[in-house]
Amino acid sequence: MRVLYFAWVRQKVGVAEEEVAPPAEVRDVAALVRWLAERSPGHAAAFADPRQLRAAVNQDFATPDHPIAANDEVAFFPPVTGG
Amino acid sequence: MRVLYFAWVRQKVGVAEEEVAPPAEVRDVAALVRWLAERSPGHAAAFADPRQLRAAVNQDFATPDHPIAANDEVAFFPPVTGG
Amino acid sequence: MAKVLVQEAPFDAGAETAALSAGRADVGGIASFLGICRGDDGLAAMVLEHYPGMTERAIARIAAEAEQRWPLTGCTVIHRVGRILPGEPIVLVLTASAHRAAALESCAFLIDWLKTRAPFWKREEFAAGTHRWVEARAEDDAAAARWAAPDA
Amino acid sequence: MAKVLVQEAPFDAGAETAALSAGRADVGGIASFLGICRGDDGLAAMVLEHYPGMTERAIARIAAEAEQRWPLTGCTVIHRVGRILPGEPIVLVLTASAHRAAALESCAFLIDWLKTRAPFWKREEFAAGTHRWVEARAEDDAAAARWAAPDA
Repeated sequence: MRVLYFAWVRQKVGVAEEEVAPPAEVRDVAALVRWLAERSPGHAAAFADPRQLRAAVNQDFATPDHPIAANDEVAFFPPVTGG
Repeated sequence: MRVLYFAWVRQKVGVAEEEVAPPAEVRDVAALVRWLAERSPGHAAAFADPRQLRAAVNQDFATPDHPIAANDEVAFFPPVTGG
Repeated sequence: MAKVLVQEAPFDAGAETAALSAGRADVGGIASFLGICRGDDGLAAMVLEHYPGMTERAIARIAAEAEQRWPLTGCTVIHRVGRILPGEPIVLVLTASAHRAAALESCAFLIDWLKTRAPFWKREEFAAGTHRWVEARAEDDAAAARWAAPDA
Repeated sequence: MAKVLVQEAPFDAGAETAALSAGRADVGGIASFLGICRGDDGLAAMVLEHYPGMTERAIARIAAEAEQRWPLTGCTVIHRVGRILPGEPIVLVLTASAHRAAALESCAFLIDWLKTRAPFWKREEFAAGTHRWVEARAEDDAAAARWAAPDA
């Protein structure tokens, strides 16, 4: 599973993307957030308040209950501020 | 008093502008319309249906009861269609 | 204070847009509407007549109303007159503001009011040699009425 | 089918506008919104980050929604990324239609949805050397919600 980080999420995690292999019981976005938060102090800081995060699965916005699978591209970022 | 005509009002009257000297009892736009309509068959055709006309006095839109005076510039035209 | 031009000549929409933000850093958005002559029903040309003097006065008043209602950093209205061919621009309305809502709303307001309050008249000339005066449309009155003010 | 570009390079708003009516006579109006980088509070530069791939996909989806809601003859969205200085354009939205209401409304819709549904993030850099990520604004959510759809 490819995980991407943008904006201050990327800065806190310390990398723009990484390949991860969460265990089978990590089945949705919310579970992935909890699992990723354990990986490093940077991850813990980035995922400290999930309400401030938004996610995309395979380049579509996704809610916390969105299912995830091994070959998915999952991204985490703050609310968007373009335009 | 200077009277201007635009669009099909001008075409029906046959001139773009004229100097007129209506009698003292012609005190407002509505009275001027009735008085001008007597001047020629072209005027009569142009002013046949006052509801299709709009007026301006001294370059501001004016209602039929708007007063007029000897030195005014009065214009008659169809509803506007710019933009 | 808006820039208002009534002219036969074409205008350069890009240059007019750039002029509203040149040399300043307080403009966050520029909204624009460019009205173009359509070639419906075999239209050969549109001939725009206006009331010189009153036209500029009426547009300046409409622009002043926009500047009173929204916090604009700039406003430009250019309206062509004379003979205009299908595909050619007729009117340009530009509004600049720190924030997009003010620019977008005032631009829509300006074109709606221009349609109903500025003394222009359009005559359509057709390929067959016929012509007709364009009639005012009830939709334009309705659009302008959305922005109703005490003086409307 | 909208033209969607995400690029570092500046764009030519005048040329993009002209392209929407070139060689055709069915376009009655082109509405546009040009978003510009303001220089508030000593801002030295804005750095725009995005999610390559998803960005283009998200904008194309927003543009397709506009084309479904309004009868557009053309639609162009160009959004810059990278480092942008105060006074420089950030985003251009253009909508063309036979009638002005469709062009004006769809242009406002597009910029409102772009602000809340396209994956861009702005970082402000200040003259003092500090920087901060721009936070999403409740007004932008409210503006986008005006256009609420079943999928909103």
